[in-house]
Amino acid sequence: MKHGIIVNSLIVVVLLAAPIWLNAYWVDVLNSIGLYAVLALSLNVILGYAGLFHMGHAAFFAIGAYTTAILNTQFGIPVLWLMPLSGIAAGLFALIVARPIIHLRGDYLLIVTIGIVEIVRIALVNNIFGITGGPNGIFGISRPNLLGYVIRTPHDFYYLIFAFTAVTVFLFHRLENSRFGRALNYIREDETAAEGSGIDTAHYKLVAFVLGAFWAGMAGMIFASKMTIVSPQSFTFWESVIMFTIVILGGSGNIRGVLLGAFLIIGLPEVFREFAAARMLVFGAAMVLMMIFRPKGILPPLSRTYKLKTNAG
Amino acid sequence: MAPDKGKVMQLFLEQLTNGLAVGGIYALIALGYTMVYGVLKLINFAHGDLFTIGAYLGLTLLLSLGLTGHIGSAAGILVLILMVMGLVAVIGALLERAAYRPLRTSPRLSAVVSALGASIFFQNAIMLIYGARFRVYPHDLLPVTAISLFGLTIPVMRIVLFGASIVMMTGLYLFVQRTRTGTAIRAAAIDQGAARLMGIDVNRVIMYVFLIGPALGGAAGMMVGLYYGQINFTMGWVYGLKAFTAAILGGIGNIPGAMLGGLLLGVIESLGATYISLAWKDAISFIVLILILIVRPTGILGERVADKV
Amino acid sequence: MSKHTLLSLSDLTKSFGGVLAVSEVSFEVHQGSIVGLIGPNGAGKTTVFNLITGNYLPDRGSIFFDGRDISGMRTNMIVSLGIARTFQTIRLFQNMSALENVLAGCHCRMRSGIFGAMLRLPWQKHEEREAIDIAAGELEFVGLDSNPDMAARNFSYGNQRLLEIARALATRPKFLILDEPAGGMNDHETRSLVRIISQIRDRGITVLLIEHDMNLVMKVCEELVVLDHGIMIARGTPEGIQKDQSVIEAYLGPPGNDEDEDF
Amino acid sequence: MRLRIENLEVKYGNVRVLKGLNIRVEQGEIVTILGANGAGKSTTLMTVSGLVKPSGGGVYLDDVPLHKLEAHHIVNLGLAQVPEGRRVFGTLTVLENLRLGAYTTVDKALVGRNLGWVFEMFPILNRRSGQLAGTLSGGEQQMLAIGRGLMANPKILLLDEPSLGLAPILVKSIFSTIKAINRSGVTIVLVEQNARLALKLADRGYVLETGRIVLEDKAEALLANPEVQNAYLGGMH
Repeated sequence: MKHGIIVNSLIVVVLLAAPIWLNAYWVDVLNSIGLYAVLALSLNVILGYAGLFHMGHAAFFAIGAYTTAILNTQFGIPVLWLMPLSGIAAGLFALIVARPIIHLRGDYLLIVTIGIVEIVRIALVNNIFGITGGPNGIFGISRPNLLGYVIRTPHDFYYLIFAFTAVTVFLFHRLENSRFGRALNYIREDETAAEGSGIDTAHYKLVAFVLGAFWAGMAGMIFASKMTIVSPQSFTFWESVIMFTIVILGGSGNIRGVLLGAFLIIGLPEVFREFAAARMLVFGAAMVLMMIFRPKGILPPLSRTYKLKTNAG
Repeated sequence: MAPDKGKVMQLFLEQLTNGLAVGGIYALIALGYTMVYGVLKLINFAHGDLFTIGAYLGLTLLLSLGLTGHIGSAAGILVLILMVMGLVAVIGALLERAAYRPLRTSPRLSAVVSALGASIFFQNAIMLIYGARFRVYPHDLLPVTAISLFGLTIPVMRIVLFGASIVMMTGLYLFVQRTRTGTAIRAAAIDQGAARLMGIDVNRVIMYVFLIGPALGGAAGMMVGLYYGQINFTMGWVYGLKAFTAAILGGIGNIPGAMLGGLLLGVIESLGATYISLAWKDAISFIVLILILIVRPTGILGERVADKV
Repeated sequence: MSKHTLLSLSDLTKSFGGVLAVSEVSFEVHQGSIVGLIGPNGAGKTTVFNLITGNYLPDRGSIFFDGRDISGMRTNMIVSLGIARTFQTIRLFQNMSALENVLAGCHCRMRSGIFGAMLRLPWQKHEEREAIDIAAGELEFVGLDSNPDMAARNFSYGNQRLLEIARALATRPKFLILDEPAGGMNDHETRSLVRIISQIRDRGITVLLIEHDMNLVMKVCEELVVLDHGIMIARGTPEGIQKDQSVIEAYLGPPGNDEDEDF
Repeated sequence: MRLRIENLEVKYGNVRVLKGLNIRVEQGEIVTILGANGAGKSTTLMTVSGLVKPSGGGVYLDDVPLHKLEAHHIVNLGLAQVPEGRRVFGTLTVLENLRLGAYTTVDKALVGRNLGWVFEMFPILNRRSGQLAGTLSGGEQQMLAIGRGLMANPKILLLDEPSLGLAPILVKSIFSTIKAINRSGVTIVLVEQNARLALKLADRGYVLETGRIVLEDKAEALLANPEVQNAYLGGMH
């Protein structure tokens, strides 16, 4: 236990100090890793904790990013104000689309969520309601303004994203070890038994979707203000696959695993940039090999232990 | 003002035949999904890329053989399609051995991820070999003529394409319905344990499925190259997802269902693009898919299965 | 002992694909009793259980629990009203610890949600603490308190069955349904199961059980209901049922004169 | 041909389902395996057929170690099973189901002869040969399952609960058929919960309790043994 705290603090200190030695390019890579980590953590609620095969997370991300983009460029609302709003928009969208499909099992759910992400992308390309800007998207989104300080450079964003990731990890860790988190785990392990133990499985599955979407929506706001431009190309099915893969390869259901997954899947290809062409080939093969030799991911979840009352007798 | 009825009808028939031609291609690909799903309960995400491989192998063979002249080409193309089918079939069987067989007893999610990995692998392998840009099929191989029927002009290519897919589907249907091996495939899809008690080597059946499905998918890939003239290394995703939709539409695991679903989806998409919105063409199939799954999760020809508690 | 009727089934009927699994079954269970539901394989016993717990919807008939019509209600609602069950094929959360399995039962008596999880207010901590105590208590009750952190899959077959019982008890039920609790248990385990079932009744919980181990059934049950081919063929005390010719036939086959029985 | 099950042990995960089983079946016999639910009867048959691999001990057909063979090779050696719950292929026709039973038989004339034999035994199957198996009644499905097993031309036929869910009149006719099959030279291993009927039919019987054999005797002796009834209905106090 003590050992873990020391290692964790060390990692945090290194991460906090990292931008001091890194140039803008590498800080930006870290920013990507951070954003994907948040996205993957939010997907992890649905896929890892509740075991729902959801491959359309990019759709929720997109709704959040576009909410920020539209409200900021049309009405001039500061982007940081839009963070909860973007989350709510994505959460509402999840509520609407997930409700009729929540009872679908495994593969069917997977394919429908893929369908949703494609429909959303096509809707964005087609300038739905005349507000998404079509294939070119929306540009000119303002930077976050924190008490008069404008967050602009990769280094600035690094600390914003780092803070957001840290809060996410803290809250999701609490979530994992709670009545709510356990309920999702029960559903993942055996839905019938969960229902038979008095858990409203349909309700919890829906809440998992809404919560995951809410968080992805908030991440969408950060993405929009960091890029200052959003366009449909950023929210393809491929993005969903990357988030899905981070969770599965890192260790589905384990926060550390998901964080490590984000580092490996977003970071490693950058490290091996000179082999740009072949890296995705290796990536695909690695996915196959991982499933054969380490199907629960690099860091599978540890079992939780509880302190029992120590009354002898 | 009365609309010009003749023109309206002509547009409709034009789109209907186009839809059937494209639907035939969807159906050929859908058969691969549905057969694999039937026996292994696995969405073979890499199937769409086997289709792409078919398209690229077809291009390579066409270019290397240097076919010229229409008559010679027609026969040559037939031979080439058969060669492509054989090659893609072998790749399909190898895929099963390498990426799926080791996961036969694992949770289904593992196999799905493995399939995704295989798909990424294939896609990037194609890109490394052929490049990321669109490649163009030689377009002077077949006569670019059209025939007139009741005042309607239909490109010959469209008829050939539709005919070829019907021939292949009929062949598969007869094989599966009439032969001993075909019956074994159907039996293994219903109950693997009982099939083994009959003395059926289920591993061998699975290998057959991974030979037949990819062969049809590879043929469909080459047909797309011939019909549209250009191919791209990512085209397997789009076609694959649509074909999978077609398989679900018809009732996944059900072979006639995949054929019906494919043709239906082709027609819905073609008519939808014309009468609703061209821009939303690619979304139509997914909307259909979602509606189907909400209303009738087992598809048109699929059967309802009661959950056992 | 009060004669209050806790559960009453009337004309309960369910068919699957045209085959009648349960046909017009009616019986009552009195509060505080231990009732056995027996019958040969395929008699429809588990189907009756699944109808009571809302896993299946009845085609006809009604189910009243504690004076309330519960037919057509969702399973989780039925559980929170006070009916808990175990499964014929063990359905534990195999990769989770014994304690967490039992905590699942506590779930329906707790309130905290997402915000509670994130904020961890004092009342929520207290609730969690209480749930853990209850779960630990139930583990102790069935005699599995030595390894609360061990994953369910690592328990022996017999202990997995006990773990399921502990999970069901953690829902604070008035009525407990046990589906073949002794299945796969050895003699020793079965004996302690008999003791546990009696103790459950002593806690004021009414028990309805399906069991093939007739020694156990005869020992613990005060009343038996016998099903065959979905029809209730007999009902009565264990002694009466053991002598009931129709029951003996249902189990062992029709008697027939040994000599002219020629296949 | 003689079937020997020696010290057979089977585990599902951590659970020991069979704990050192010994059973032998001589040529031409009808041997029944009795026991309550979960005693391990079906697991025993599935292990003989090669669908379940043992963790210890073995199954031998004469001197061939069946536990080292794949299921489809075992069928080829003349050992067929009619599984519990019939497991007919519901969306295939009756005829297709029967032909699948003869999947390993190359000799077409033999398949034809066996088909004739099965149709003679169960004329209803002939009348329904074009119908989907899933549309048959329970009794007809059981006949189909037995007929399908016979199509493999087995020397040993394993039957798992052929009376399950059938009306008594049908059970009787199924059992007479089993007797007739045995008279034609097929060795029968019968797993049954209907103990009295099974023991009347069988030459010898074994009683299983939680993965162990607790009784083994001639059928008549078991029929008279009160302990068998106890295993099902419990002892009288």
